[in-house]
Amino acid sequence: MLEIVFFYIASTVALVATVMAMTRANAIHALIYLIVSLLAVAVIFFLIGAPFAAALEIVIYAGAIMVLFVFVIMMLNLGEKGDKQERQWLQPSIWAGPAVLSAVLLIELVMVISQTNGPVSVTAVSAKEVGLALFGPYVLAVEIASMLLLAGLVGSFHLGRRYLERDNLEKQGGQ
Amino acid sequence: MSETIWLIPLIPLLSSVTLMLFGSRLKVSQIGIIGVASVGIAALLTLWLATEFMQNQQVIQLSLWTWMEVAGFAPGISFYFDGLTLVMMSVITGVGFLIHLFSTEFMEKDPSYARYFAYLNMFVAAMLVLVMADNLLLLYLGWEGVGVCSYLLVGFWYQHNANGHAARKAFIVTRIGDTAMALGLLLLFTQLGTLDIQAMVGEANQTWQVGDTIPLIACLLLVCGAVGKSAQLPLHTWLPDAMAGPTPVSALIHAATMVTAGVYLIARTHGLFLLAPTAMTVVAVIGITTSLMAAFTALMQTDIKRILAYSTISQIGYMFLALGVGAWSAGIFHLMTHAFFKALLFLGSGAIIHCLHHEHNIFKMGGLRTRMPVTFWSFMIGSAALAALPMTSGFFSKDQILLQAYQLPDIGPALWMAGLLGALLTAIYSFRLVFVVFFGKANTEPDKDTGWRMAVPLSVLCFLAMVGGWFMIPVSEVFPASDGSHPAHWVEYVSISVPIVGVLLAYFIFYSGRLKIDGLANSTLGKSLGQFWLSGWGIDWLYDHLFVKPYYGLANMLKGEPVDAIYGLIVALNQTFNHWLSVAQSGRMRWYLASMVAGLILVITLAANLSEGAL
Amino acid sequence: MNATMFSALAPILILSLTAIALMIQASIKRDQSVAWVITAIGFLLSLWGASYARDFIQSVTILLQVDHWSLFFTSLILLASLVILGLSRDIFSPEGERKEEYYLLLVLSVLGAVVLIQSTHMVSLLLGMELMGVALYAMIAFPERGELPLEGAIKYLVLSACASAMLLYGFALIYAAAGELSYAGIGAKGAAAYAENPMLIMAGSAMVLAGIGFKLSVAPFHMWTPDVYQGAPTPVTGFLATVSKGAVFVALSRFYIDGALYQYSGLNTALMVLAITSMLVGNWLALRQENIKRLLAYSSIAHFGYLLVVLIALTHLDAGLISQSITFYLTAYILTTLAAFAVVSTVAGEDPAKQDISAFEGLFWHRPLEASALTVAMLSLAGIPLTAGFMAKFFVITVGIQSGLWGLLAVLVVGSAVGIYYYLRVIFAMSKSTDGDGESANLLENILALALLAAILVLGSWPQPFIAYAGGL
Amino acid sequence: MDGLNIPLNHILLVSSLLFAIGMLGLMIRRNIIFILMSLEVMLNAAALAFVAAGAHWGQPDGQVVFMLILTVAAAEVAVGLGLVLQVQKRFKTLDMDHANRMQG
Amino acid sequence: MVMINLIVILLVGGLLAILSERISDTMPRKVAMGVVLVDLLYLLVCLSGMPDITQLQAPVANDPSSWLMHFKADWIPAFGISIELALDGISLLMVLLTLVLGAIAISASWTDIVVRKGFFEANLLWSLAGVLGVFMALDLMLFFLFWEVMLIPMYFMIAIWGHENRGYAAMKFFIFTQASGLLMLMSILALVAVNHSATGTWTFSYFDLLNTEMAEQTAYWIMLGFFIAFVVKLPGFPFHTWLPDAHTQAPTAGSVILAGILLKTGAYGLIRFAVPLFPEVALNFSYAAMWLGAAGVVYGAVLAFGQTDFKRLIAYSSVSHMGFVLLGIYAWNELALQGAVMQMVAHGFSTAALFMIAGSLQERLHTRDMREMSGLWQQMPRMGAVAMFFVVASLGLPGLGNFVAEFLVLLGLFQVNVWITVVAATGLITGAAYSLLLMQRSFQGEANKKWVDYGLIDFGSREMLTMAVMMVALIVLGIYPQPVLDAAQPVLQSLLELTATPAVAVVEVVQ
Repeated sequence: MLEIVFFYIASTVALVATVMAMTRANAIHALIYLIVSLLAVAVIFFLIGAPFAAALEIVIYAGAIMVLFVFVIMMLNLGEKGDKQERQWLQPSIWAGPAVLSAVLLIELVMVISQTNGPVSVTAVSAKEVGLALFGPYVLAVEIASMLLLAGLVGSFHLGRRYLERDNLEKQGGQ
Repeated sequence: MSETIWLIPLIPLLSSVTLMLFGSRLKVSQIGIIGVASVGIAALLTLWLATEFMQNQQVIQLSLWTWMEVAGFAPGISFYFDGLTLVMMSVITGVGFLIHLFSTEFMEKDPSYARYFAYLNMFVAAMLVLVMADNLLLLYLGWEGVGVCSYLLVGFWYQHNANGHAARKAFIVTRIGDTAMALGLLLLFTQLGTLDIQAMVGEANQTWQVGDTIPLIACLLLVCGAVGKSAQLPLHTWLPDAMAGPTPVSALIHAATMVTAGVYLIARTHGLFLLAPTAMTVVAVIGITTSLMAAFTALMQTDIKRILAYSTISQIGYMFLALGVGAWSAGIFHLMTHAFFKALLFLGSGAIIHCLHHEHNIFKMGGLRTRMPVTFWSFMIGSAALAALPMTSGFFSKDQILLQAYQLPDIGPALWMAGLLGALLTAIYSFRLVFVVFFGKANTEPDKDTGWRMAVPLSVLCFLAMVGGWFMIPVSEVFPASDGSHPAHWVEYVSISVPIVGVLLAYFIFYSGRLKIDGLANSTLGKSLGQFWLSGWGIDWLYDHLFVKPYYGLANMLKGEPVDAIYGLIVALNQTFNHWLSVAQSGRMRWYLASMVAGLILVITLAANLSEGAL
Repeated sequence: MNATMFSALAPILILSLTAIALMIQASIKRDQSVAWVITAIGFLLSLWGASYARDFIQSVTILLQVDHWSLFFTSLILLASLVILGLSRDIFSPEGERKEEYYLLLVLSVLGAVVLIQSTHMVSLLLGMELMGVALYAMIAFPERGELPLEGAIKYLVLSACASAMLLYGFALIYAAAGELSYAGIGAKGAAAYAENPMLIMAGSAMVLAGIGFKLSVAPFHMWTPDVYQGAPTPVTGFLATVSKGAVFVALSRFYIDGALYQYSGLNTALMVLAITSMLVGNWLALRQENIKRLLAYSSIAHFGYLLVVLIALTHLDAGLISQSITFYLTAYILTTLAAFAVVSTVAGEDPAKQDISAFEGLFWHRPLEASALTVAMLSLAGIPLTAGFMAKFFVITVGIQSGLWGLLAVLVVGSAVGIYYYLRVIFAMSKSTDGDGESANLLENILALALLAAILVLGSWPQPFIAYAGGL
Repeated sequence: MDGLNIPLNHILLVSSLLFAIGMLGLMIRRNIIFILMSLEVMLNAAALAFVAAGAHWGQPDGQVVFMLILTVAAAEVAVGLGLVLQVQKRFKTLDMDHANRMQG
Repeated sequence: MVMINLIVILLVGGLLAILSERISDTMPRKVAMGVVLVDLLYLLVCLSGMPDITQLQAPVANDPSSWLMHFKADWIPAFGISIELALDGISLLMVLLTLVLGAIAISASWTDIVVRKGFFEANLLWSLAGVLGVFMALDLMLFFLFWEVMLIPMYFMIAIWGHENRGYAAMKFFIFTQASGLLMLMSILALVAVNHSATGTWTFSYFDLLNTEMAEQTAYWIMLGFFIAFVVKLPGFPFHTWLPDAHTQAPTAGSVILAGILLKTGAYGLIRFAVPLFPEVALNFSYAAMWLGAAGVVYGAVLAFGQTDFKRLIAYSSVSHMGFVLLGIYAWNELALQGAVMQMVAHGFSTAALFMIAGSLQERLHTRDMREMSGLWQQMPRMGAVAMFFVVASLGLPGLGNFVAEFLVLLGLFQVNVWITVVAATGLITGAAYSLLLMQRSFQGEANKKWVDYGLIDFGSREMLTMAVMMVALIVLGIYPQPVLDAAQPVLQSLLELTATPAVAVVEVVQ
């Protein structure tokens, strides 16, 4: 029973943190809420018998990807002015329509999901099993995923490099 | 000869084609010779044919080739020749020849000399085809052919818009009748399976009883055609306007030949009309009504040619009366005599106009008796015949008609009375013309008298107008014999005396001036009545407002193609959708996202909620 | 994994090796021409690999299915990629020096497309799509000047990622319902899952449909299309329009057929609505479009609407004729669109001002070859006989009629009728008389235009061999 | 540690809530960075659903997909953030409503 | 093979015309004329080896071997599509008309095309090739192909060499015909699908499809698709609105081909396909079709009357005349059908000639507005006389071809429905009204001073020769139409037998 209680607590934390993340004006604040949310989701993973996933969620998602955001936010150096503007943009007139759409979608999903029954598996899926699957039937997926990462790498390299180079050039020109 | 009657229409046709193709390269004299000679040869051939026919009374049927043959419909290019045809052919070629001759002088100065003769020859050819046709379709060919020639000749001086208007009016108004007639042809063929006149009449008598509806309808449709071509009520309005053409044309087409085609048609198909007595009554009533209407109108006209035009309408009305009362041969007889004297009158008026610098108003003439003697005598004789003074040709024919009308049961006497009134009026207006133009004081000086090419036709026609009444037309085989009974003698006396009274009245009013009608004419009633008559009973006005203007209005209204508006609407609809959707392509990402979410909702709704009953 | 599997994977392996070769080349000495040549050789080898793999038909692990159909499309998109490569040669502004990445990205993207075509599993679908997509984001934003490419790229990225999220969530729902991730598994267990909880699997499929529909730019997921088409460099647009969309459609049809999704009437209804809106919206939007790239974007929306009709007909017909129709339609569409973009690329280049229809005025008289190619392409898109596009439409209508989809066909007719207008506008503009110079394209571009022109006409006028071939796939 | 009686639909419910919130964020935010964050939330929601479903069926596949989603997220974010830098440089703003040079 | 050759000669001739522009500026038109004449000659030579056309056996509608010529080769066997061409009396008439009018059209555009002559002549020849294909194809897919393909060169002719508003006109023309073509495609495919489901084989052959059995409702809808496609091309009311624009804006040769030949493909399609393939529903539908025809007759005439543009007036007169064709076809008895065929031929000549005159006027005066004309006879008497001839031909003067046609149509129609006949017959009156108005406004009336010293050149010998061909043709058709009737008769006979019309020949005379 304890697990269930933990699950609800973790879920609540995840949801609240996500809502906070979505509504913050300051990017760093939002990011921290988002990390909290991810951590809460990691807890859920752990609770439903996916410890490996929970670990990856923390290490890669919260750890690596979010840090990317942090770097970029720092590079862009958004100040107080940005926050003010963000607050202005969060008017009800702006979010009313999307909120209705999201609500409708949510209602639909809830209707769909509420019909499902049955608990999650009693036996946890261990890291070993996942590893075997990854390098068994899914071995090609791993290879292709590497290509995917390569594409991401090359793409961001190409785009980011230009940003940095031009920046430097401008600075040199300024001096 | 009987094998070569096709030459008679062919020669004028060939001449016409020659003149059209090479007219511009020929000399004026050559053109004249070709134009006149072709009709002359046709006339000679007709004469030869006539002599043969008088001897053996042989009906000739000649089939050249089958025009078309479709599903049992096989009209031929084939001719039928009998007494009636002979009369018509004689009139056409004979009078036609004289008028051609007259034209050589009359049109001498015209730059389009060749074109004129080409048209005129073609007209003769078409008219001959009309009367010689052995089936209604070929007749219809001639019928339309003369219509086109009439159109071309009325609008001969095309540079004046009014002439063009008159020509088109002539064609279109007659076309209305023609179309009805075509429908009649359709009906007859559908019912009887042939358009061959003789066979058709025979078949009709087998199929129908007297008084049946279908022959009535068929006859009425044919009458429509006849009414149009012969300028009877209600389709007569084109004829006065058609006087815009050269005067010899008026003489040939609009007096002697084409306008009597309607009479010929009814006479030719009399076998059908006998099956439909109602149709005959209609013909008679149309005839007499037209006759009176036209006579009243003629009384008020001042244009010499318009007077003659209305008089023609009126005289053809008599012919219709004759047909309507079953006096077939009297009708045809009147047709012939009328051709003589009316051609004479028209040619006479042509001579006057020619010599008077194209003056048409009779009140601007006067006193021409001494200066244009030939013309004067032509007019005297012609008018006498027109007024049906005793011993002239018109006297015999008109008398016959009136007497036979009288004998008709029920409405006979009424028709007779009306006919008498018409005769009275005829006498008045014709001698009004004579007195005003030839007597009194001269208002315009003629610059010349007629040359021989005008004088000869006038003289010949004078002769014919005088003695034409003594001719025997060989139509006894064609028409059913009348019963030969005679009405009471007093009827005859009254008939004879009425025209004389008319002439006297004209004399007193327009020459001696003893009878003052100014008061009457100037009274309100008189003025408005006079105006009414002058305008041809306002029928032109009426048609203008009833048909012409609405049609122009309709054409003008539809000009912009309302149907296209439907397609315009479709286009506009597409453009509207395009506009809305383009506006939606605002370039804003959040909006795009929202549309995707909306789409997602839509897809889920459709897929998940409608899924009952799947599999 | 054994040797025959490697043989079956020949195209994919060769493409991967090409990517590696390109990286090595870039690290040794950056040279655009060398990169171009390596890429071309890689594509050609891969093309050879595709025919080589024909002898080793099999399922490679659970992820990929190498069969004749997928190998045909592999060859087709490789050919298309070669054309794109030919067009890409000198489009980029000379001052940007590092262009080698473009070729690397192109190879990776093609690799993604091939994976997508051969996929029989959600994972390979996802990875193929993402590989193709991620490489494309960078390709769209590749030019260093101008704001339009960047705007196009960011729009494509965000919207595409959103669509991916939808797709993934849909997969998750299907997985939750059926416990299977491979198409065949879904086909096998779907019906039972449906019986248990119809809404879950339907909602999942619907979300997958939305995600894939986005990539195909099916209305109402179409809004990105014109902006991205316009913003991207023209060869990249061509790539997006042909390789990317073609591969995604193949994947969709596989998913639809193997997953036996056609048996669910709800899904069919959803597809019908998508098809109808696409046919109408695409054509209406294109109606008065002045920019030819946007016009082609809208036109592609309509075309995938037409193509969806074939999928819908699966409910009534056996898969043989359907896959034949899809093969023909996609081939015709890819050839035609390539021809159009080839001409737009050579004539208009990357200059936005030259992309207006009015800029094509008089093309007939200055550059007859390009104008003819574009004319034939437009006629083919409009579905005029003797072009490949007509035969393609012929298939769609035949299939539609056989399945009795009258409503859809009515919309198809309306849409095509509207379509004629804007295709003709382009032709009309080209036929106008203007004074202009007769600058000529380079030899390679001329050959490409001519080859595509011939292919479209041959496919349209003598389709029998290809039909027979497509029937045997 | 045994995952016990947590009902599948509850987990899915949480994931759908996350998904909807992410979508809401996607639609209301104008700043590109927040937009990317929202995308992460959505992907994360999908990942959660996958892991839950995998747990439900007792298969490792759910977690395999989860890992691939991580890869996808990483690749997308990498390119996305690269673009963010370009956007900031060329448009001088992160407001995506300003990126509407192409329309119609 | 003869039929294939006929088409190929024209196609290759088009290429030659383009190439010949390099030799000299005037070469293309000579080449084009030569090609058409060679084609015509070739056909005549081949025909001379055949039995006399007037003694044709009635071709059995569904037996290819009984036709005058028949050719069949596989094209797309996967769908049973073949290259199947065949010739019978009606096709032959239409093919001859096409080639003759093709030569006339080239003559018509002898001088008025100044730019890109080679391409122009090529388009002209290609559209002729397409038309020939339409008249000979008996595989429905092949028919459809020619049907669509002949429009493209036509589109170019209007779009490139047309007058001031050519873009709009060309577009409208193309969209109307293509959209309706799509309907036809749907119908063809539906018909084939029905046949496929009944027999299990794919076939597009006319002969196989003739006896397709289908539910009445299905047949009705399929028939409607064919009907609309053909009526748009005809053009019948209310689908005619593309025609005035297209005719007005097209160059002279384009108008000649459009009016003379292209419109006939619609009528041909109705006779050959729309009715025989669905005899029962088509004849049930005939009442509506005939009313459309009558409406076209009247509406076209009224609108023609209201026009001030010379070519537009003629275009509307075409609408009116083609209304007769529609009437003739749907009256569906021998008289009316013969009338319709006659009308196709006669209208081809008369309208082509009028368009040539319009083109000549435009070339000389640079306007088509009749308010600018008036009294041109004085300067150009030959042209005036010729115009007069064709005007009276067009108003249906007996002795000329159009009369025979209209009268036969009316005669046949009268046996089917009296009231429609009456309405249609009013077309004779209104026809006279607009025809004569045309003459009045352009050639008659007071001479417009503007043109008096303008140096207008009358018709020369080339033009007169061209015109003479058409005049002679019309006269011959008018007084001895039998060869045409004989050529069409066996075909119509067999079609009538095929449809085995229970069509009531009851005359509804008003009692």
